[in-house]
Amino acid sequence: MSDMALGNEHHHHHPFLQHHFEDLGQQHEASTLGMWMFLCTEILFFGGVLCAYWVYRVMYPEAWAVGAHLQQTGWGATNTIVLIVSSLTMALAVRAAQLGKRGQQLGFLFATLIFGTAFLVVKGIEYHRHWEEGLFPGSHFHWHEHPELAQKVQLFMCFYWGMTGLHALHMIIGAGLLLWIMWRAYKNHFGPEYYAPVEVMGLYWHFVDIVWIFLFPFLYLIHEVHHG
Amino acid sequence: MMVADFPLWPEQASTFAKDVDALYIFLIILTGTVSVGIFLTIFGLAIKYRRRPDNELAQDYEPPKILEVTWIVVPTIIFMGLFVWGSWLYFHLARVPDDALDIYATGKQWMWKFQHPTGQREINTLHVPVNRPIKITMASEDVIHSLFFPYFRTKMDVLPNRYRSMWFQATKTGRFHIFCAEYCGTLHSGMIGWVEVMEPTEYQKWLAGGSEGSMASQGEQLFQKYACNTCHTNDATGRGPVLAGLYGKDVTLSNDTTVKADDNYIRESILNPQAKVVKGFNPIMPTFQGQVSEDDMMKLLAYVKSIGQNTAPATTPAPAGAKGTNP
Amino acid sequence: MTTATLHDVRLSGAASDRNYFNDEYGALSWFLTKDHKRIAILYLISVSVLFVIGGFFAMMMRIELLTPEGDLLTSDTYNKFFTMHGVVMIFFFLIPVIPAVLGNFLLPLQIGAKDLAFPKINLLSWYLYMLAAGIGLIVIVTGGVDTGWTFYTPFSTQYSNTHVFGTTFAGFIAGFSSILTGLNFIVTIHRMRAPGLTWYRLPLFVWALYATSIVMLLATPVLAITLVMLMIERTVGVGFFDPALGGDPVLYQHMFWFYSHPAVYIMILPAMGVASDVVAAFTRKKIFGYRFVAFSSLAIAFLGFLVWAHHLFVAGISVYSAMIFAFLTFFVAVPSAIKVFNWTATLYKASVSWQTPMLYIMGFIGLFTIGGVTGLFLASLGLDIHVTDTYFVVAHFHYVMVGGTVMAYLAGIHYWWPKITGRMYPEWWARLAALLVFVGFNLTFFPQFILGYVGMPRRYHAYAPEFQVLNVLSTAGASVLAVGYMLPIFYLIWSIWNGRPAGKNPWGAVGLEWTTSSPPPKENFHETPVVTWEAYDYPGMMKAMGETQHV
Amino acid sequence: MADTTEHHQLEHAPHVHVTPLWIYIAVFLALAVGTIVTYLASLVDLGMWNTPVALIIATIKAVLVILFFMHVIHSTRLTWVTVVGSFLWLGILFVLTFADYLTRGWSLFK
Ligand code: HEA
Ligand code: HEA
Ligand code: HEC
Ligand code: CUA
Ligand SMILES: [Cu+2]
Repeated sequence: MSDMALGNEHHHHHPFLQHHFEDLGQQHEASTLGMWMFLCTEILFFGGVLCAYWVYRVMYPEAWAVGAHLQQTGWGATNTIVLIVSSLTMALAVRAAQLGKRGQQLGFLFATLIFGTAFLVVKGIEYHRHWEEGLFPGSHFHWHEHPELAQKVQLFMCFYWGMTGLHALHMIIGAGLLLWIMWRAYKNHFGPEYYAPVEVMGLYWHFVDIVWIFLFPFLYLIHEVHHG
Repeated sequence: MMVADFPLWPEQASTFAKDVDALYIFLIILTGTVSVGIFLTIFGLAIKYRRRPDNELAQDYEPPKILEVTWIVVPTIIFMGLFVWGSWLYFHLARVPDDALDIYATGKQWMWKFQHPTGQREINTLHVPVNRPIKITMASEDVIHSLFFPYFRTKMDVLPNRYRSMWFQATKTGRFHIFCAEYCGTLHSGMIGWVEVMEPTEYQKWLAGGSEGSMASQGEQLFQKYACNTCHTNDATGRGPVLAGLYGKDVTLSNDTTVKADDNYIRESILNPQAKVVKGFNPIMPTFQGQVSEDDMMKLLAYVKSIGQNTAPATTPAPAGAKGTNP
Repeated sequence: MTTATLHDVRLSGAASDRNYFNDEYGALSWFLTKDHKRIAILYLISVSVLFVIGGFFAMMMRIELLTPEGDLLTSDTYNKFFTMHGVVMIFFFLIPVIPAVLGNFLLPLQIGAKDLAFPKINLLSWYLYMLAAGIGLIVIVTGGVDTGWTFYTPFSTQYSNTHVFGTTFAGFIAGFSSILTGLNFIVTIHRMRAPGLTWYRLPLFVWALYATSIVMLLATPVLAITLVMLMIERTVGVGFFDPALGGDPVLYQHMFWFYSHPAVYIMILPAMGVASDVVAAFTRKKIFGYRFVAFSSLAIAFLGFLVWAHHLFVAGISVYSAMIFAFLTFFVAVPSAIKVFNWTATLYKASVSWQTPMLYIMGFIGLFTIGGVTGLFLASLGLDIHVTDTYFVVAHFHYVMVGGTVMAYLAGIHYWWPKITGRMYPEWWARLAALLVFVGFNLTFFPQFILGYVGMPRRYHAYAPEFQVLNVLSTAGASVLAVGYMLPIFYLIWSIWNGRPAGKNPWGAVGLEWTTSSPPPKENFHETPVVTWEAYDYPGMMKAMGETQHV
Repeated sequence: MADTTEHHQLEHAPHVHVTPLWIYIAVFLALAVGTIVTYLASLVDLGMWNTPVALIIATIKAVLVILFFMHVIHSTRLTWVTVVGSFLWLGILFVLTFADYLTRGWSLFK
């Protein structure tokens, strides 16, 4: 087969160069662009439910404020910080890959995994509490402090569970991908020439972080609307 | 039977019908000309320049670029005209005349229930007087339906979560189809009925027959049955605001915004009182969600409306019969 | 370094003996293939099967509608049939058909690449599609679903007792298949073009696929999340659109149409791309106003996102927003008009061949125009109030989807059949089928415009007797149409073994796909092509060919 | 958009741009501070400004992550277009949906 159309000599056949690409540069650009395209769809995926959330927030401001006050802000803030740290370690893992430092890379990936898991554990604790308190929408929703707001608060809780659940699902998928990347890093697959998978993993992870950056104020920190 | 009954055009039986038909005819002529023109051009050119031994090659010719501009600009202008015309009709239909006769409709799998302010109720048939604007206020008890009067050229979706209103003015007496136009389950195609357009005097006669009292007076009874009157008294001594004179006015809420006390506001005040709390009152009114059926809700609404116009509770209905006729 | 140049773009001898078809043998070599051409064949077979299933439901409905009474099917069965007809035809046939079959096969060939950027993801798309279609089929055989293809709440969440969950889940998965296809196409077009192949040298089919992919990427996720919300509401019992909690069913409709209106452009844009390529090839001319046609695809893709609520004019949106949406709707018609006029102008002083693909495309332009201009009727607010949810709408969308997309698909499959299989289809039969489809189609759907204006609502199992004559005409037309669709299935299969060998370039068409052998070899080109000519450089090709050569 | 010049760039192995460590640390600190400020702002009554403030801070945080952690700041124009485009599309969804909800109460002048 002839790759000579572009006639560049210095590229030896890298083991991870796929047959249909001309060179690693093209392959790298294609993978990152592909992930960006995927993130576009993710933005609209979360954006859809966010739009519904805002429609109702504008309709039922009181219920939304009450709903947010049912959350424990401490846990939410902790989780925000945890996730930001994991984003930092992820970014550093990509950097280590670029520099070809395998040990560092593994360490940072592992740290990312740990923080990601910590996030999920905290979320689990919150879920457990909500479940116990009867804050899961449906037949066993009990929450009577303001009976007249109960329905709309339930609506809020639909969004709470739906949005955080979707986010948590993304975290779980991310954790799975991390394990796979760690395995490849362990096998010493990555280096300055070829680190696209780590980079792409990073893009995904940071995106999931961004989603939470918005979810936190939207679900935990709604300031009460004051009546005159 | 087949041939005898083979309409190609629906009868025009409302003031609105001829306006809609005018736009329709205009569009047929316009788009018909354009489409036929394009068809003929394609066939003409394809025949004229068909591939023959002396025409194996296309000629190296590009039509002038000005054509491109023309067929961008001209359609755009035509389209804007269509937009204005269509919107004008739509706006016209959205604005219910003030003197319209009130009728209430409920959609329910799979029937239409109508109530007249004087209390008559009917199912799948609607009696209305000719030459008089009719306003239909409607809600659904279950899924979305759509009340469709083809011969009046109007329809509107009926929603389970709020009141909507539509209007028409029939111009012909007779029987005309009512269809449900939004798919609503098994018997969607059976959710049909007839509108009987009558002379005003006939209509008054019809109204006089069998009724359980006006909607407003039935609403008044419900007002007692649901114990609304324990809080909403006729003077300012109750725990709730006085409802007399409320309908159609602006209400100041506890967050200092104002809302108009229209159908949906009253409905919401009953189903979800805390959504909008009146300034100066405590949010103590209980919700009646799940207790008041759509039918009863409309009666309560009719009652609140009736005491909105004249401050005294309506005992005698203020029938909105045809002008100048005596029941 | 040898390069393919214009001089190779001419008729040449027998197919080379090694091609993607006989490169490997065995079922696994197909089910695990990463070759975009083989994946296109997998899609071709699967969408065809689903088309026949969708068509079966259509025929049963048409037979039921012969008489006003509901006599053949019960009303529940009828409701399930139109729902499954719509779901199958839209999600499992029309959305994938041109991109996943023709696009998959031709995109890398037309841009001189060895494959799509992500071959494994391409295969994954097919598996997701099959999973979705499989769930859809299970739903069909275990009792079906009756919500209409639009799944409006609260009927779908609280009232229907059919397989709403399974169907929406299938739609959700099919959505991901579509997203991945779009993603793959965009990256491929950006990153894999052959040297010299600049944007303005791309065939218009590639431009159309690019615009389509943008819509797939940005609209489909909103459908996905909406269906997730619907599924949650249905399983948990309360949820996002539930009126009892203060939810708003109209919000569901907004979110559904945010996807589903752009989705109609997912269906029509690739068809327009096929039309451009076929018109150029069968007139031997460069498409008039190439850049206008190219950019009008992008304009449609963009404007298509701004108009969704024209499906909600009577549904309970505010009067002012209805006016905004109506206004924007008219703008999306402008780029469509550009295309129609430019195709027509291309015929002027051309060398028009009346072979089957061109026949279909002439039908396409005419029928799409009728479908499109009746869309203008619907966009005219005051008129839509009367015709919405009647057979007028049914006629409108069959004109654009069947008269438009299906006709263009048939044009494309005939045009590229020699490239795909290396064989010619039988021209006489193909012309006959094209004629039957055209006549049958108009007979089926034109009466429905009248029917709609007279007032027959859609999704009606039984109807008022005065509507019968028009319904009988429509059913008669559908039978002709069914025969018209059956013919290609037979003669195309027949031609795989018995057709005349096609050679590299049977039409004398310009384009990289015609420079490689038919069927193409596994890696598409024996050498990476270098492009030095404009798109549709028929004048150049003709000069290069020198003396005319009979085709 | 991509054109032929892109291909020249691609002839080589990936163009590695290694971000200095301090930038990552600085961005991280900014994000942490942002989180704290959001939290504190939600406790004080800013009248109608509570929601906009929360939104603005969240947006700034997101932009920092996108620019630095996700390396958009050194990316091709195509990446920029992609990022900006997807938010633009989200904007379409919001603006046109709210065009309905916010005008439902408007009166129809007679
Ligand atoms: C391939 C699919 C496809 C395409 C391309 C279109 C294209 C268009 N559609 Fe259609 N539409 C559907 C599929 C499609 N539609 C479906 C499936 C439904 C119903 C869904 C359901 O409810 O189940 C629907 C419903 C639908 C409605 C809602 C009807 C209702 O439910 O009340 C409306 C309203 O505005 C509409 C409008 C338009 C317009 C303005 C266009 C425009 O894009 C058309 C533009 C093209 C042209 C205009 C023709 C070419 C132009 C010229 C030749 C110019 C010259 C003309 C003049 C100067 C007049 N469509
Ligand atoms: C791609 C989209 C697509 C396609 C191709 C078609 C094709 C056809 N459609 Fe469909 N249609 C829709 C999309 C489509 N439709 C949608 C979205 C709806 C709305 C659903 C809803 O309301 O939810 C709809 C609704 C719809 C209705 C309205 C139902 C109602 O509202 O009550 C009708 C009625 O006539 C109809 C008829 C037909 C016919 C006769 C064909 C014909 O063109 C089909 C002809 C094809 C074949 C027959 C298959 C090939 C034939 C063979 C292989 C021969 C062997 C088979 C037999 C003879 C049984 N369709
Ligand atoms: C326990 C006392 C109580 C009962 C019982 C009660 N209400 Fe009320 N209602 C109130 C109070 C207090 C308000 C004002 C605060 C608010 O808006 O919630 C109110 C407000 C209203 C309003 C809005 C009035 C305005 O001025 O804007 C309407 C309409 C209304 N009620 C109707 C009813 C109807 C109909 C019933 C019976 C089905 C009923 N209420 C039963 C206490 C009550
Ligand atoms: Cu009620 Cu259809
Ligand atoms: Cu549309």
